[in-house]
Amino acid sequence: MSDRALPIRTDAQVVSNESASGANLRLVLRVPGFPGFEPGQFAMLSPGACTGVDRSDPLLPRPMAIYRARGDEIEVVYKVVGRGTGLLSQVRPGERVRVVGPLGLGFGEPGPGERAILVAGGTGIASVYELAARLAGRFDVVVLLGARTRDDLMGRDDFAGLDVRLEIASEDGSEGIEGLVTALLEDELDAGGPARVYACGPTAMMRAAADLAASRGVACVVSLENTMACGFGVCLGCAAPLADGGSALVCRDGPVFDANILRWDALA
Amino acid sequence: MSDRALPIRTDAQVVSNESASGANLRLVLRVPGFPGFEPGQFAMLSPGACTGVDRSDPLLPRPMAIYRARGDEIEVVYKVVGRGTGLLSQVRPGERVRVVGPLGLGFGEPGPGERAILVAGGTGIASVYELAARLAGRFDVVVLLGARTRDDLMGRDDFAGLDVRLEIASEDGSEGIEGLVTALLEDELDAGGPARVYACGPTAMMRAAADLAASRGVACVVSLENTMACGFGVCLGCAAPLADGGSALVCRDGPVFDANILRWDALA
Amino acid sequence: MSVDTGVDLAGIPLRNPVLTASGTFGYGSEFAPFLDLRRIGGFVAKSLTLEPRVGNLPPRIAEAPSGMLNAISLENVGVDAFVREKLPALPEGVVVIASVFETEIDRYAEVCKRLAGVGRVAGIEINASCPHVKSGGIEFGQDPAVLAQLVRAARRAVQVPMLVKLSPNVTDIAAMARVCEGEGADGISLINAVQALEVDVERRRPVLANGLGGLSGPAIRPIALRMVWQAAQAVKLPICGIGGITSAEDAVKFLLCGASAVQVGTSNYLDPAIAGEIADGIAAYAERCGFARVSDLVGALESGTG
Amino acid sequence: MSVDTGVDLAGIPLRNPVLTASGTFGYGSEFAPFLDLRRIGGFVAKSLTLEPRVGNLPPRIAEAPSGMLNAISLENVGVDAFVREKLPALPEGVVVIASVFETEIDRYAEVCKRLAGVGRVAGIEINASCPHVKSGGIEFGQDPAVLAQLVRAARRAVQVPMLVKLSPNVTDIAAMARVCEGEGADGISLINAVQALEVDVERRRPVLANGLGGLSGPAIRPIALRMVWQAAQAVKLPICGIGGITSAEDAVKFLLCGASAVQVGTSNYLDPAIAGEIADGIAAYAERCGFARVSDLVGALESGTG
Ligand SMILES: Cc1cc2nc3c(=O)[nH]c(=O)nc-3n(C[C@H](O)[C@H](O)[C@H](O)COP(=O)(O)OP(=O)(O)OC[C@H]3O[C@@H](n4cnc5c(N)ncnc54)[C@H](O)[C@@H]3O)c2cc1C
Ligand SMILES: Cc1cc2nc3c(=O)[nH]c(=O)nc-3n(C[C@H](O)[C@H](O)[C@H](O)COP(=O)(O)OP(=O)(O)OC[C@H]3O[C@@H](n4cnc5c(N)ncnc54)[C@H](O)[C@@H]3O)c2cc1C
Ligand SMILES: Cc1cc2nc3c(=O)[nH]c(=O)nc-3n(C[C@H](O)[C@H](O)[C@H](O)COP(=O)(O)O)c2cc1C
Ligand SMILES: Cc1cc2nc3c(=O)[nH]c(=O)nc-3n(C[C@H](O)[C@H](O)[C@H](O)COP(=O)(O)O)c2cc1C
Ligand code: FES
Ligand code: FES
Repeated sequence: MSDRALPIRTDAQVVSNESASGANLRLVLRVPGFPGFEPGQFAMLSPGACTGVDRSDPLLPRPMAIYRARGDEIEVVYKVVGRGTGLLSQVRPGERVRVVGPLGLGFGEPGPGERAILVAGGTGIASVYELAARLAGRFDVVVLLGARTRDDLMGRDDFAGLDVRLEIASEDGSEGIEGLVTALLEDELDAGGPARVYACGPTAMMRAAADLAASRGVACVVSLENTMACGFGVCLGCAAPLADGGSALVCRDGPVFDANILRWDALA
Repeated sequence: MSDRALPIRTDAQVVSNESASGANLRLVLRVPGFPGFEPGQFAMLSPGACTGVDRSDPLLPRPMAIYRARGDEIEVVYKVVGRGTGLLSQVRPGERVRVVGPLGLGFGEPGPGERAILVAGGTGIASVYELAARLAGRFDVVVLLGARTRDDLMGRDDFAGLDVRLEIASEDGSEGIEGLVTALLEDELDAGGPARVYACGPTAMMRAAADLAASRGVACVVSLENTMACGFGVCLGCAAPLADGGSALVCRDGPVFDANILRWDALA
Repeated sequence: MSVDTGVDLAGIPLRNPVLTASGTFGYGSEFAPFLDLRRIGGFVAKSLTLEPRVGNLPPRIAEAPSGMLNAISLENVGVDAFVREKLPALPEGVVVIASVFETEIDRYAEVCKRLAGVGRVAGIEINASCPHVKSGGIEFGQDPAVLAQLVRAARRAVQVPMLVKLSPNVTDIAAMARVCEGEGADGISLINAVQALEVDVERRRPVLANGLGGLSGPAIRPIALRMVWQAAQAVKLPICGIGGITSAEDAVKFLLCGASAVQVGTSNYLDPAIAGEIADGIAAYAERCGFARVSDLVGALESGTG
Repeated sequence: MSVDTGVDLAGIPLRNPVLTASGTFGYGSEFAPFLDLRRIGGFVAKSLTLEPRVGNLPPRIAEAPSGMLNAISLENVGVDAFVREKLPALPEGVVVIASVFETEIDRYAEVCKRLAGVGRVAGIEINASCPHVKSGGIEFGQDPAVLAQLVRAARRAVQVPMLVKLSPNVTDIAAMARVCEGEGADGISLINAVQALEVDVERRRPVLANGLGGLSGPAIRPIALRMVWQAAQAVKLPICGIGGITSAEDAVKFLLCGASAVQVGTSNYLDPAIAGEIADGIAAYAERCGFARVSDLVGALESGTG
């Protein structure tokens, strides 16, 4: 586990907010005093407070992975799935978005000589880009991305620019192999050798990845995307049930967890 | 009283929404099937439904005078005073705004040979432009506009382009005489002769205008700006108390009323 | 639409489960320019008193977060003018439910008698959210004993299907529902507006001239859903669900919780055509989810929860 | 700021009237990165039970119009860990009010005893919005007789100033306030979250795993203001106003209605520094309106209304 930088709360200025592929957008925010972040950490963004008109619906901030950062500029890649992301998609340069972060604990690094297998799907892809970027060159890194169709793929070109092996699966075959990303994972694992799996995406995908890794005796960590209200451990709303009967807070103890400790059947 | 055209409800398309003077903006909407309107009529606009993201706060539509119309394009001139007008100021061309209108009963015309004295202040100016435009040339029309300062003045140049006598009062003297518009009205009334006063603006201003007119035995109608929920006579929220102890609905029986029938001390 | 949208509400057959709520739909004809009234199941007219009444001084309404407050009081044209002028103005085939409120039980009964035998009145809704003078201004619907007296008296005066509209300002909505069932109501409607207060910090007084008002709109929807669900667990009476409905999905939530029909209220102000769109949307939802009848949605919330 | 911002809440001197609400501020130190805890009057810690507790299965929270639902249940570290680990972690000069909830009255009393004599605890808030097992799950705060027993038992166990936090799910909040006054509470806090239900129309089940949840946020503010005003009319007890406060103006509304102090809840999630801004804003409002003391705002709502 990486030790965490103290989070800050600020009204960040929108530098740009442009559509990437499909329903995905790329938001760049200037966050004065941003302390940096570990791959896998996230921030809470308040789209309700975007437009400068005080409004209480939708009320809650939205958790978004920090895609990457340059100095005090952070980048978020997000998909419009509902009201909060819909509002976020409308903010214009110069406007302000409330940001609280960086939050949570990141992915750790692989052990010496371990191959890093990053498997991500849907909005989960945004959570693993920085991990791939920081491990690239220093470890043997394989990035397996899955999406429904080519357009849904987040950050495809960014990954392609890294010193990593990139493989893609799309359910409609419009990019890479036709099928699920877990099929790619299975091949990777069959290749054998010491490895560590990093999974982020829909719960079903992460569960399948965890099962595959377990069956090969390979360590697997997953990054959960629970609904959150606060993001820093006080509302207790994001709890993930643990195999031992207890529960952990996704925002504070995660979002990254060792797949083995989770009670998968009860994950919302 | 003018007989009313049946109102319609439509998702109007924003043609333009540009800042006029000061905190005032000019919104042009395409309203297919717009049946035309009488001066003094208004429409209910739903800024909460502006941005395409369904949102329930602020909830209620906002009443706005129809400034003028060309075919199925209607124009609204509004001042940003709070959340609803704040949201309205952010809608962009191509976006949609829900419109219900035309609503209410307009100003009538002056009697034969009567001079039309239009006295308006603040956002009330927007309610009298079309009246001035339609009476211009056919009647002797005097338009008296009041504002806190020059920038607040709505549609100054539009009025200047009409065949009417235009006089202006500003509290800080930045435009026209320094003082209240009611001072201009007093001079006009002292000029004598058959006349009819049309007043729209802050309640205090309308009440003063009504008192001045009454003291000279001149007829005076006022256009009230009560808070409204529906705009078409069903919520009973806009009631104005009458001198006879009853009450009238500003949206249905007004917004234009003969000043004498109102119970001014109880007007909100 | 291959889906059967018809429902029965307490003995009133409706072409679809979407009614509009009393006080938010006037006397019906106000909506004619915007909506073919035959597109919806029917409407509940503004509550009627024995004589015509004038309401409170302004301000009578105020905005609230995702809602609005109102204090209109008893303003209405009176039962006789309703029967004489308002009903005849409505096109054939429009289902009308009359709503009744008063300050004394015998006056309630008298209004009901004046509506007896009036052909256009398909049903009567007894609005129990009215301050009861005798019990010091607490609402009829807030005291089980008073509510029982009211329902009993009304039942004697009403031959058509009778709904009792419950106040949400109570500890135990299930108990109030049981009272209605025990006294022979044909169904219950809930919820009415929630008692609330908004303050003007500049004038340092309540925004409404009346002080307190009723909160309505989306803000109260989760409270209304809870109460409809609790009432549905407690009684067999048909339920008409009300509270913050803005879309077909919202309406479906009430049906799933056990409501046989719904009433759209405040949303009519925002969009006078919305009730028709909600009716269409419910049918579309049923079709998409493979329900042959909209009535199959009633109470279809997965149990063992809540 | 020339204004005197200090207030006394039921015997607890506060540097300003802004507290943060139980369950929305953790155990305090979680907010240290965002807010100097000395900028606010103090905070009410997450409610404590005798033993540590794990809460409900997810989903535990859901969004609602201008609000949110939660069903966290009793999850907390337990009273002993609070005293041993959480309190010492807080800087000097931070006013801490401990909150207590349990499922049985004697367990409430036992938790209070464990807090007795703990130096850092400036006051205790008894959370009466907890389901009472013996009375079949209805909240302690919903039955005057049960509430009286609870307050009486707690009063015996508590030496420091004791607030009783009332449930809003009642017919008559004034009656509940009187019970607290009669049983010797030093003050009352209201309101807790309003019982509510949100439904997932795709899965056709409640959104929350627990089914019902508590509605909080701006949506309930007009209801909370009404209840605080009603309670203030009924009792002399100091009142701590809670419900949907998002700004200094919102807080001022509660003071005007008769609250001696306020608690900010859900808003802390949106903006962890907001309580400090609200405290500053109240002082600015008082100054702008010519009040020498913030305490002069308490109950300053123009009377004859409501
Ligand atoms: C730690 C963390 C990091 C995240 N990082 C990213 C990111 O980098 N990019 C990105 O696009 N999204 C990310 N998400 C997901 C994102 O938070 C949600 O998509 C967002 O909150 C949806 O808000 P909304 O108002 O648009 O949708 P809502 O209106 O709240 O919901 C609309 C629909 O979206 C779906 N939805 C709601 N919440 C989530 C969720 N948490 N995950 C997936 N679907 C959801 C629901 O099924 C719902 O039907 C992350 C979530 C977490 C917890
Ligand atoms: C028939 C009619 C016609 C109108 N025509 C116009 C017009 O052409 N142009 C225009 O700019 N405005 C017009 N108004 C006023 C306009 O409706 C309000 O300014 C608007 O509703 C304020 O909404 P808001 O959400 O921005 O402000 P809110 O957030 O609702 O209120 C913010 C502040 O604005 C003030 N305010 C609220 N309602 C009104 C009101 N009705 N009148 C004046 N001040 C108000 C309040 O004092 C409040 O403090 C008209 C009103 C009526 C009834
Ligand atoms: C302005 C207004 C007036 C109302 N008048 C009545 C009434 O006369 N009789 C009644 O039973 N309910 C009345 N109601 C309550 C509504 O019928 C409905 O129960 C309540 O508003 C909740 O539904 P909603 O959230 O969809 O508006 C009124 C509501 C509003 C907003
Ligand atoms: C997630 C969550 C957890 C809560 N936990 C508690 C609690 O443990 N004890 C308590 O007395 N109130 C609890 N509350 C209620 C709040 O303290 C407060 O009374 C309520 O949320 C209304 O205030 P608000 O609208 O400002 O949030 C909780 C509220 C929320 C949203
Ligand atoms: S989101 Fe609030 S505790 Fe995790
Ligand atoms: S605004 Fe609804 S009746 Fe006038």
